[in-house]
Amino acid sequence: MTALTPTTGAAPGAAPTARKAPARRHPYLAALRTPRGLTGLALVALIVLGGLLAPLLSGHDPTAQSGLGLAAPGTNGHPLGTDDLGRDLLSRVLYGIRTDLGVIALAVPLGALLGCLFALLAAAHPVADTAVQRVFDLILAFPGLILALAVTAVLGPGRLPVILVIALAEIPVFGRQLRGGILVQREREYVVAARVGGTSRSRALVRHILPNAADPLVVQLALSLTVAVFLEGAMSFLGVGVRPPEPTLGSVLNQSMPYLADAPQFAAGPLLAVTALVLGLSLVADALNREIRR
Amino acid sequence: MTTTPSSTLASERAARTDAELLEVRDLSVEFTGSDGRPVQAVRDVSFTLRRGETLAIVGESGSGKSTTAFAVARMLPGSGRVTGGSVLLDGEDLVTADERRLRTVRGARIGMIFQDPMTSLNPVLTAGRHLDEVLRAHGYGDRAARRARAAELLGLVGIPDPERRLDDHPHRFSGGQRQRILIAMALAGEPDVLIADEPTTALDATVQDQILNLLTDLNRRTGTALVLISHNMGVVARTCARVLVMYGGSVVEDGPTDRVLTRPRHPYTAGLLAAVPRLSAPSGTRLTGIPGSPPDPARPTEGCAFAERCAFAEDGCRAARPRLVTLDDGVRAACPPAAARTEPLSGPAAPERIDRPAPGSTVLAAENIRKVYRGRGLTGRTKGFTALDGVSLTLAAGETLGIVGESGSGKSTLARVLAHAHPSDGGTLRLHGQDITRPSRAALREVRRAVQMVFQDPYASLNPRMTVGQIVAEPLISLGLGDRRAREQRVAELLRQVGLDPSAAARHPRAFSGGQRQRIGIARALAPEPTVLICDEPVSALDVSLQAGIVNLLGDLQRDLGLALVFIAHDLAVVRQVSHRIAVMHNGRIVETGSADEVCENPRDPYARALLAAAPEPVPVAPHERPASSAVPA
Amino acid sequence: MTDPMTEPYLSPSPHPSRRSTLRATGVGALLLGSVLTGCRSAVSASSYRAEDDSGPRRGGTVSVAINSDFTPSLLFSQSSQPLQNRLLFNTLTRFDDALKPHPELATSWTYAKDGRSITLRLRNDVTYHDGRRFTADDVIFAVRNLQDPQHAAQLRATAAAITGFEKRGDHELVLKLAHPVTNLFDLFEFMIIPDRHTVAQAVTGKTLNGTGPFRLKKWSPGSSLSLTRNDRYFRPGRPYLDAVELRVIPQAEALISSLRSGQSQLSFQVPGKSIRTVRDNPDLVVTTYDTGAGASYLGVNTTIAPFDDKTVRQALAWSVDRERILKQSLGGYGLASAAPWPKSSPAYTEANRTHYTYDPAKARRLLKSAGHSRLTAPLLHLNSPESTAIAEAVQYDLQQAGVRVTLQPTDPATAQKKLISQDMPALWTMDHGFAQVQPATLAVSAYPFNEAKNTSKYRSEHYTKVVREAWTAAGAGTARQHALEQRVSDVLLDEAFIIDLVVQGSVQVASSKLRGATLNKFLYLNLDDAYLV
Amino acid sequence: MRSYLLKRLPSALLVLLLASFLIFGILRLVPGDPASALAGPDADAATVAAIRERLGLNEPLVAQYGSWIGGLVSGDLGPSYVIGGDTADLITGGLGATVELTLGALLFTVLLGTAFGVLGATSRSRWVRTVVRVATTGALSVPPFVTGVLLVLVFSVAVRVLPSGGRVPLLEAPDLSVQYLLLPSLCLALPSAAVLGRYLKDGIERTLGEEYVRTATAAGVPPRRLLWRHALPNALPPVVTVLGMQIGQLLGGAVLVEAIFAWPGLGQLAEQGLVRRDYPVVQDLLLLLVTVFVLVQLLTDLVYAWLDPRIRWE
Repeated sequence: MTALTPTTGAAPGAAPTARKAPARRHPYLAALRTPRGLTGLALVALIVLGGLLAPLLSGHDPTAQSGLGLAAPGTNGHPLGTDDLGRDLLSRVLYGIRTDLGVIALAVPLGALLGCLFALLAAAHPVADTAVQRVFDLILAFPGLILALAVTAVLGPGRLPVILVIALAEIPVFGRQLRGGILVQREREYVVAARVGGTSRSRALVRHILPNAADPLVVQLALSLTVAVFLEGAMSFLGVGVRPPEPTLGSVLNQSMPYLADAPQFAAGPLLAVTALVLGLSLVADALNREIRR
Repeated sequence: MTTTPSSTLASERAARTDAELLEVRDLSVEFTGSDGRPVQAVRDVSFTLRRGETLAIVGESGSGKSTTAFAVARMLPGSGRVTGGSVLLDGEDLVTADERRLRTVRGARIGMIFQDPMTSLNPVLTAGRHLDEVLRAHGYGDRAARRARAAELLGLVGIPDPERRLDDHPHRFSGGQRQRILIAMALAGEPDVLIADEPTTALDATVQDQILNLLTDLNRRTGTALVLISHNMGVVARTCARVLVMYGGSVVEDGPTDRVLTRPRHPYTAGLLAAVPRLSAPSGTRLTGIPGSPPDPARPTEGCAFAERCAFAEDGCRAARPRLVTLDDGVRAACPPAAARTEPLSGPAAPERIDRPAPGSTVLAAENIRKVYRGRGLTGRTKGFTALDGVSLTLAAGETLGIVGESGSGKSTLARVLAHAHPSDGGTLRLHGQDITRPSRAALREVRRAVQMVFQDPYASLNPRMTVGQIVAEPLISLGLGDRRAREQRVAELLRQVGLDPSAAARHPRAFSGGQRQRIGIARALAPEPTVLICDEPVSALDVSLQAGIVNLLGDLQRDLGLALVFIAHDLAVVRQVSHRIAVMHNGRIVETGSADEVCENPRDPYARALLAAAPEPVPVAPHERPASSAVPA
Repeated sequence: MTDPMTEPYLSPSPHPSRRSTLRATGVGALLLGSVLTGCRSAVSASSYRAEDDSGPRRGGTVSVAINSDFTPSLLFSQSSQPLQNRLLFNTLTRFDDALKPHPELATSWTYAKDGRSITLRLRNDVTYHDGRRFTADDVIFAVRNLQDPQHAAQLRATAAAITGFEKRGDHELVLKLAHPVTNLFDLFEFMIIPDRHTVAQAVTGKTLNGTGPFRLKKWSPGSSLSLTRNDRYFRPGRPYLDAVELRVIPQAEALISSLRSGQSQLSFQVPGKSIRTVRDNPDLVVTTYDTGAGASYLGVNTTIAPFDDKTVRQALAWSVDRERILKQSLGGYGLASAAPWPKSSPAYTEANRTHYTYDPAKARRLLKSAGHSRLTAPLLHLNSPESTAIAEAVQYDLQQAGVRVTLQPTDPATAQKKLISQDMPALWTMDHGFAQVQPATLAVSAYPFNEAKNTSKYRSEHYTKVVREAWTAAGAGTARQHALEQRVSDVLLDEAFIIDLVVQGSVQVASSKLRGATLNKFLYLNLDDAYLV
Repeated sequence: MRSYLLKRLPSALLVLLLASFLIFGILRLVPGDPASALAGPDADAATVAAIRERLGLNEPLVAQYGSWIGGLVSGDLGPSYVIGGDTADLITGGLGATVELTLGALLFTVLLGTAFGVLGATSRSRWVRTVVRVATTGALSVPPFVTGVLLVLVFSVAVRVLPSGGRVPLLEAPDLSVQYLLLPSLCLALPSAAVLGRYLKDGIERTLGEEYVRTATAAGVPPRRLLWRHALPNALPPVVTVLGMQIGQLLGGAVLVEAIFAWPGLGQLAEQGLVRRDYPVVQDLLLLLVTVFVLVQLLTDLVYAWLDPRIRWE
């Protein structure tokens, strides 16, 4: 059976501790110093470094083809082997990370920014609020991958549609969260206090409401990055991803799918990278979430 | 889920009538602090409880009183754990009992009631289901029998029309009724002990009165022993025969309530009693407090925890933790000097008059103010709630206007309307004779400079992200007062003015205690040099020993700055002491106004009279009014 | 309702005890195990007992895995999915591997001496699925139907050459031709003979009334095309099979899984590079048809400088490593060839095939001689994994020769539109068909090669002349005809506006229990003689 | 309830109207048109023009939009342009499949999500909690298309217990149908189940810390009842909102999963329709998906209200 002694709730006697303890670190930093946060951060750092240092780590051009064809790890100085066109797999994975990072690091913040702008608009006036909410509904109601197909068909292939699709998908995610946060924070007593103290509406928003409503957004940012990795992969899967031959984690993984049964090492590299990245980001999100909710 | 049939319980009960029902020996409890280190919340607490006895555990926040109560039922939250001692219930040690055994004890032998009836009932279960769950857990009859019993229990705790109300959800009951349901739940398993953790703290005085009556009545009628946890000496005085005073995790004094109240032996008990505002204290007198702040359990001291704040402390007090010593009249105190002392400690001090100037001309006037909150139900039906219904008042320079009322009376709404935090829906507001009901942008700035507000909750009203300096400087920046340097100087000056060190400016609010935070809130309100300060329950979230500091600070500031104060509170005694005039609010209206002493001594309005009657005073009550004393029923 | 999975011919699986144990554990782990154990298994229902081939036997259902659905609106043109055509319908004649026609609905035929008319004698024992008798009027209708531009048949040019019909009774017909055409039997191989009364419903997929060995049971768009045996089929005792099910499995891995798991018994759409995963499977037999499924080519827009220069185009032709593309992008199934012709084509010669080989040095030399050292160009390709792999390989090879190429993955509809409207960028890779039949058909019917109007916007009087001569010469298979066809090849190879890369053979992956499945030259599946052992 | 629905109706209709503009607009922006898809690779411009005329693609956009909406309102969706057959038949055919898949996935989502949430929040065994955490994180960190291919390899190829793809309608042969349904719905459900599990775990942990649970504990209510009767009903409302969003995700994710498992559902149809520019099919289908999403949102709100008596009675 399950244990059911209540597990949360602060120790009543411990309340004064925090009060007199030396000024605490910023909660985000504290979160990242937990075992969970550290593990996540290490995983993310590993992958990000791999991507950033791709030119140094791999001695091969990720698009250079050779007559090798699909080759096993270790062949001719290819640590992970080569893909079906004889390209070095390690460098494809590393450069794939690089591409992915380039895409998601641009797309997710862009989506977050737009979502936040929409949320601010919603906070401004009830009519705007209704309109913004309908826009969110609309974006959420569209199946993402169909949207991806359509956007790519209109704009042509490349990074731009991938970035746009991911950003678009993230708009309501962040927008709804921030809107909710603003509505909650707006009623908080310290906001009323600031208003009574003469703080203007806009200053109250910037100085008081937003900083306190932003915590869940930071968690969401980490989670959305993982979603973006998947969305990029799914778009590659449907043939509407980043322009080949530039590798992405999704496209390398896709290319490996026909060989999954016979040459699993082909899929192992990109899969490991995707999993490590996503796992790391979720751990970071988890750690932040726990710290913020304390 | 095995439950001991009630027949067995009954026989056990019959077999041991004369022994100690509950015996707590050297109980110690630890929590894990936020930094991972153990924090000792309770150390070496011992007490006994006999059948039918009433015992109060009194202390301020952090004293370990609630923790002790939870530890008895092994209900410690979070990382809490018993690190030593034993809890013997009819000789059986609950500290070593397993979860399964504990479940047969909880509810059936020990019932518990909690502080907040709003959150202690499950919002999705009906009152009937709440009781049914408990009855079911203790194997009580079939469905129909349980329902009948549930209705009976609701009737027992004084809910009218119990059969019909069984199917109502908690949000359909008032706060007092919810507390009654909780009591019914605690009684459903016919326990031998009822532990009530601050059962009336969240309730209004009149309701508190009813609940306390119910508890004492039940104690008399069912013979259930009562352990009452409270910070309120008044509540203790009228409810319990014996009292245990806790400070810093230890018991400092223990004895029959009347003796402890009349002649406290421990300096802390004495200080606590002195700090409680008395209704009898006239307007314009100073409150007494205890200097310093409560100890930090994470950093225990070697000796007596109270030594730092104790006027009688000797060197020996700081060397070793004093043990409880039985004194001559059955009172035990953990204070070595007290044993040697023969003369009583100074009791409630004689009220000290404040030297304050007479009020000047009218600063702020409100006429016929109305405020209606629009209902926002799921159905969209706008069922408005009238929070203020034609309120008129005036406030003169240097005057303190006390506003008292129970929750929902509209006093907080009035505060916010006066401070222009919420717009009013009708009526006129005048500042220095000028209509400021709907001020222009420029006029509003002037209003903000002149009218400032201090909030109830010192935790919620300070932005956790900003430093104290930023918080206090915020109104200066917003109103464009002074440059950066001037603001820094002003912040330092303000912090000094409210009794804080200017170095506090660099720290975040979380580094401060409740009392200190309230001072920060006051400093912020004073920043633009207002002429009117609206204080919405400024001390009700604070411990009694700290209330005096804040209230006296406000008095001093009024004297020094000529402030007009609106002082809102639910505690009549405090309001009387600080106010020139008092307005009693009820259902959005002012039902009575007059000079403070007049209203408190000769209330005309029936509601004001009820409010006065319900206020508990920390004075011993005649034995016949109090429940069964330590005498064991034969 | 008879479900194909529950036909009475099904036999229990060879190792029932082990099978059911595994099923119990595997499914049980998936939470719903308790519901399923003891029920029929969807997996074993599709498998057959392996036994010695003791000759054809009646019965059984064959499930054919197809990667795109039957498209009724494209019934009369060469669609991506023509497998069902010869199952539901018949054609007039049928080619053998040497492109010699054999009787189907037409029992015999006689060309007029001048090649300007042909007399067809038709079977008189054929009825449509609805019971109506097949007559010469149905053939007339079928030809006229293909002349209708709305049906967009690729052999419309050939059909349009038929200018008159002379009916001699119900089962003899003379077709008058405007001029001799060498590829008339390509038309007869291509043209299905539908029921003229229901053709309007046929193009919406509601009724598919033909004379073929199977009749339509149900078309579930996006899912499957279910066919059952036509008991009135004109070939006695045929077909052997009771039913055929064409199951749409767009995703290559899923399609292969369905073959490997025995859920499907036949497919022609296993991508070349995935064939290695089924080749070693003892339950599956891989058969290659060298008469191709088409050919991959690199198209060049001859109106965009510098590709208007023949030398530059030839340099491109020298720079691609066809053997590598064949091996790496297509799994080795096909024929690296500079010319469009498969081995079975009359126009095939080894010299044509190896006219261009992999010679990057020569390519660079040619480019230099044309005055270029570095070129950049966009290259359009379909966004499917197979096409992308070819495009990537081409891109890399061109880059080695000094032509930097940007890939433009494009969805099929957009590519199609660009193809038709001649909006292709400088370079593109795609597949073309029509090289597997009479060589003249390629130049008159395959759009990339069309002399009058093609995607490369290549026009020359010489090309037009040789094509028309080759098309309108009387009599196929003669030495003169061969010579004319070689002249077409010479122009194609020399001008290099379409640079052929690999002639792909159709690859049939079939269950080892299925025998006798064949394809015609237009990839119509013929299961007349197919049976399950 | 009814007044609530009436209140929500205008905004729901507004979303549908906006969606119809968007769908119609995007489709016309996408290059390539149904006529050239129909005409085939060897058609000339005249052929394409003839087909355009026949399909009414030469009419002004407003007229095209009007006839689309007019058709929708009158209930006649008309024939599909390229795929063949009536649009209504195509959509109802795919709808059945997608509804089956989504319901199957929903079932898995709820079952697995509940298991993840409840075990993760309450299991006493550190081992069990670790397994749950690894499972949820795993379900979230392996891309669905990899999960799908892996599932097929394991359960259809290595151990032939389940079919690799395809569908038998549930009403035709339920026992077979379930086997076809198992892998795709599992594949579709895994990420959603993990998300749901997380929210549920958080919710249960939160409600178990609530004071009413403490009240019930103190009254001797046994742990199992505490969990299922006291904590869970209170943890549910936010989870229901998440579940509502997840249904949207499931519908969207169906495109991928349907491709992997050859499931002839709306996702496939939508992709096919879009790839072939079959305007009527794509337009009606996308609008249908938006409608479903809007309805699910409404339903979520209603369930939310139903779960929380405080809102129910107001």
